[in-house]
Amino acid sequence: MIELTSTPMILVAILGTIGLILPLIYIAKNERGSNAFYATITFGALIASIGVVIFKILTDNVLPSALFSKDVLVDDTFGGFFAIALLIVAIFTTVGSYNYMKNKGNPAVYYSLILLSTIGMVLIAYSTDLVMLFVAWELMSIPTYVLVGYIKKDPSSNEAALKYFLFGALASAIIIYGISIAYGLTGSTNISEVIHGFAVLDANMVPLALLSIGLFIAGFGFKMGLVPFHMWLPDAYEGAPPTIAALLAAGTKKAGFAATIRVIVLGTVALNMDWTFALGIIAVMTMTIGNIAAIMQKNLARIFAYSSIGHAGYILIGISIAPFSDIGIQASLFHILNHAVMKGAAFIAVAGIIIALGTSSLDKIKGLGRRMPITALGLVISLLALAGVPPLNGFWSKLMLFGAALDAGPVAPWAPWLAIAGVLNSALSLAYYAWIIRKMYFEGETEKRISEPKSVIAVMIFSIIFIVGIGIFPDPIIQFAGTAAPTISLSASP
Amino acid sequence: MGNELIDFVIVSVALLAIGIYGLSVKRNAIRMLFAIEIIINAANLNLVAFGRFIPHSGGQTLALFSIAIAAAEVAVGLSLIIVAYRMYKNIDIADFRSLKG
Amino acid sequence: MSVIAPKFRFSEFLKSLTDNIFWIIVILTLIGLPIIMIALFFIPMPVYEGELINPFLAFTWMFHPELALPLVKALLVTDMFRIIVFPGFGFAALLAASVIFIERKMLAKLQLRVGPFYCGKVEGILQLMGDGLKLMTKEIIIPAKADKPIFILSPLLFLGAAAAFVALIPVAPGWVVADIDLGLIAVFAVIGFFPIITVLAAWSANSKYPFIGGIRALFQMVSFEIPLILSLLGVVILTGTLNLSEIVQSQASFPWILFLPIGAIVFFIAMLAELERIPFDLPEAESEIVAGWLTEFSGMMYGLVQLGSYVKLYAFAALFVVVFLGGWTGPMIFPPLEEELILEGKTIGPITIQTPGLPIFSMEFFSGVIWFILKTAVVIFFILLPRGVFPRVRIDLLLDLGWFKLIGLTFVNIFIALALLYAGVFGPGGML
Amino acid sequence: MVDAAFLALSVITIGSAIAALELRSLIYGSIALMGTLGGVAGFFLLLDSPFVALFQIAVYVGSIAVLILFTVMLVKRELIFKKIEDPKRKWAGIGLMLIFMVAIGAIILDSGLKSVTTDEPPVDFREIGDDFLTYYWPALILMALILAGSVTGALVLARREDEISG
Repeated sequence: MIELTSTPMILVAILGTIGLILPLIYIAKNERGSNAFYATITFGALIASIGVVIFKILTDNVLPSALFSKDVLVDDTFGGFFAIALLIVAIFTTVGSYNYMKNKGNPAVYYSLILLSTIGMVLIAYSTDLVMLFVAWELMSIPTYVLVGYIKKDPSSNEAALKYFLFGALASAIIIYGISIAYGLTGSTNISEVIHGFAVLDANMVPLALLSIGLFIAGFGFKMGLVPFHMWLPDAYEGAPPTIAALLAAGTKKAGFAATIRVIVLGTVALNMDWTFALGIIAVMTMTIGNIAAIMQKNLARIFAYSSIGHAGYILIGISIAPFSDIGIQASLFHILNHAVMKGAAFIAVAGIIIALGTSSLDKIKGLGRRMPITALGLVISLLALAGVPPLNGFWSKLMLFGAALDAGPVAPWAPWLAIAGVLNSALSLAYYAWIIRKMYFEGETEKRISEPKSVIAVMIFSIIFIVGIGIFPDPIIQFAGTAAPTISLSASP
Repeated sequence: MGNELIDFVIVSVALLAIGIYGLSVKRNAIRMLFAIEIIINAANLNLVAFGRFIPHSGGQTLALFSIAIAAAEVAVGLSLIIVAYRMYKNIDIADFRSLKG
Repeated sequence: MSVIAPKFRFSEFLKSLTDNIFWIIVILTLIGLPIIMIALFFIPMPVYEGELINPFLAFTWMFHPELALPLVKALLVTDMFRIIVFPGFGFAALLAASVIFIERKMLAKLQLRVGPFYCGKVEGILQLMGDGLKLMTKEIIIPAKADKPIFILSPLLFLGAAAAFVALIPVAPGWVVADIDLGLIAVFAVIGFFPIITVLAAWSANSKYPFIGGIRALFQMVSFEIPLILSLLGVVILTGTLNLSEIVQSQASFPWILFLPIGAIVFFIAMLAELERIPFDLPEAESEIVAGWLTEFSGMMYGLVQLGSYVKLYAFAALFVVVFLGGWTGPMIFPPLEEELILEGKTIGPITIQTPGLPIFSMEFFSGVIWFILKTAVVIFFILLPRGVFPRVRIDLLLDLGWFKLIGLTFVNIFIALALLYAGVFGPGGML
Repeated sequence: MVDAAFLALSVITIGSAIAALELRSLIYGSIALMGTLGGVAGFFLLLDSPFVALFQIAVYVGSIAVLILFTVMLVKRELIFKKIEDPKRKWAGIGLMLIFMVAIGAIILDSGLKSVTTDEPPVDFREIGDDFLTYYWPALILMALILAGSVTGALVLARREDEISG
């Protein structure tokens, strides 16, 4: 049995209690309390939990790397890494909502759902059992269905939520079908036992195991926005409240990668299957289609949605070459953290623009650099980081990814092509990022400065510091990602 | 046991295929929900069948989890459909066209 | 002077009479007897004095009472008897029918009225039969735009669900139609069918009052199911079983209502709401929405729904008795039959009583059933009583009660049960 | 070999699954969906898992079917009977279904599952309770959070804001 003092259980305790108490306060209080009140409580809870995670990691109370256990959860560095990234995203969302949700109604449930969803995301990264993974996956998904449709008066929000819900429910149905086959083949739901079971499977059962892995890829792929499964994603991100879009793009998508690394990568390795090539093809398709589609969009939120599809492709490069290169997973993890911050900041900036201007259409943001200087600066920095311009953090992680792809070249001859595709795509993406920057700074007449939402400014300042800071001193985070990355070669021979 | 595992699995696959057909053809939000329910039931049938033939209690436990989760999912989905119906007076998702690109 | 039949001729009357008798005999012989025979073949027949008693000896049974007793005994243990007659539907329907009459009479007494009076010489005792005949002969009217299949089937389904509920209730040790390990869960599963049937019936009538009533019934039943289920959890925690018979056996020395009064009260209130009884009879509020979801039902369809709802009332009362009042447990009412009466017969004065094959029932069984019926009658009395006393509550007050107050109380109840368990009063090492 | 109960159940389950999607009226579709769910519960009984079967009936029929029926009934009467579909899409869908069925069916028939039978006694439902409280207890906590979140979320969404009550 996992101890109550391990990190995931503490996180569940803190966030879950606060998440359940918020609606109760809302019911019990007469004057209902303001948005700020609930936002503050949520912020406090999230800060406390991120403090717990960092404290636990710094005091070496955590098992190294990604491990498996005989239990449903394991308190390892891999989970801790994702917990930090996802909690940062949740904090961004909460702080951004401080201004965005003003006078939108029902603040308590909104923050409570954010907390619940955060628990789900974090526990996906910690879970070592398929049941736990599935339950955490649902805990992540179900609140976000509600959150995307939270603005009931807005048809686009509701439409987005409905599409997101239908695809999300399909994804979870597919995942549970995959789990059922994996369970049937191995007689256990514990991931390590499943993998060991897969490794000693009879030859005539292997196609079923492949089917199960395929279903997992499809199910997780829906959340990650991999290309055959990405059609819901732009609609959902555009229609959702931008703060929630930040949570989706930067949070749930990363949790999907956590699940992928925990299940698929190790499962395929155990099956001794060359799935890497298929994943590589998906990676290239994902980033190419994402970036090409992004060029044609007229709306900031939609551009970022497609750009996040593209980034899913970059991250997948590292995962697909994991067996051939030592730094593949490490690079992916580093990019996951960076992308979480960059995309989170970009969407929060969109939220700020929507608060101030009422729209996120590309035509309406002319001259934003003079009207909302800090928001625009934050947006520009995160855009440049997304494009991979040195010396920002996105540059280092992309460099690592492409380096890993080149590094795998001797073993897998197709791997360098991934790097080439990635570089070409980065150049392509720079085009539309530059287009946005041009709109903001070089178009439109000089207009008066309008007041910027304070909470958005706070997020912007933090993210600028983070992006530039890591851009200048990337080493500690790379080290951290290295300790968190699972060692693939060991688990290949169980 | 007169029945073999393969029989149950075949029924489950048939249900899965019907669910996928429903999701790809129907454009009525409620019918799509039906299709998803059918897929989840197919998975549950698989789980319980495997659990019976191993035999192991984990399959039934996971099926219970999945049934409860399906209930939660349906509650949220139907409330979204109700909100959509209030707004559009329609439940056909092909008619929801505020998002394009 | 009005004439009932203007062209009345005695000869024609006689002819019609003989015609009827002839057809009845023909139909019985051609259809009835084979059905009876086939049914008898599926019932395992007893062996008496080395000879299998088969259906072809039917006339022999009539003249040899000593053959009839083992036959009756053999019939009593068949599944068909259990389902149709004793712990099953017939018993419940009889009780339910008498509840209908008692309710009318009792309410009348409470309100200083007379109540049913004329039909039958004594206190209108035959009123129910008259009502039944009236309902059966009335025309069944189906609204023109109704969804006919659902509309026609729903009363039957309602009655069927109520009968399924009855089938799960143990009346005496071993006397239950379906004795399953998960009896309580099965009860919840059956209870879950009622709101669906109700709302389908309401919708299919395609009329506004039934629909309003049906939606009210849906809200009410679904939201009170939660406290209903949670209130039984305390007993499950203490007994550690879901089998209703085992729950009764666990109360051999004391009923659970002594230890879990809060659970019993919550269960009782939720039961009233599930049964749509006053003060929670919003679905049928006759002064607001005609007769709620029953508005469009007529004739025997109405009769079936009424019968179903009273069977359901009996079943709920019986469930309360089983879970909280100790079911059939209680001191023996009758002394057990004397040994010699059973074995060799007994001479009382001039008569010698010889009863081969007796007793059909053991006296424990007899006293158990009587205790059960007595307790059920008391519970039914308390279910009926509020109708004469309380006004109807408003729907939002009702839902507020269900969601906030009752659910809170059920948790108190569960904590009491847990406290009793961990304090060692019950459970391993405790009193049980 | 399969027995009669199995055959009847599979006919009911698969037939009503198709009916749920294809019947013109949504109400009848919901009733057919209940048939599918009930049929699956019957399979659970055949598989000696009465607890899951009863739980399935209690949850699916008691809550999910009620919710679905309630939503369908809120919808305008014409919409219940309206059926919109594109014939081309429909044929494509049927093709997809057949491909799926044949592909997965072939994989399964080809594998070693074909000869799996068991004579071992079924799992007692008390073991499920043990599982819940020992190995899976964190998942149980998360399950509680899921239910709480979905209930509050659904309430907030479905509530009408324009009414007066607080």
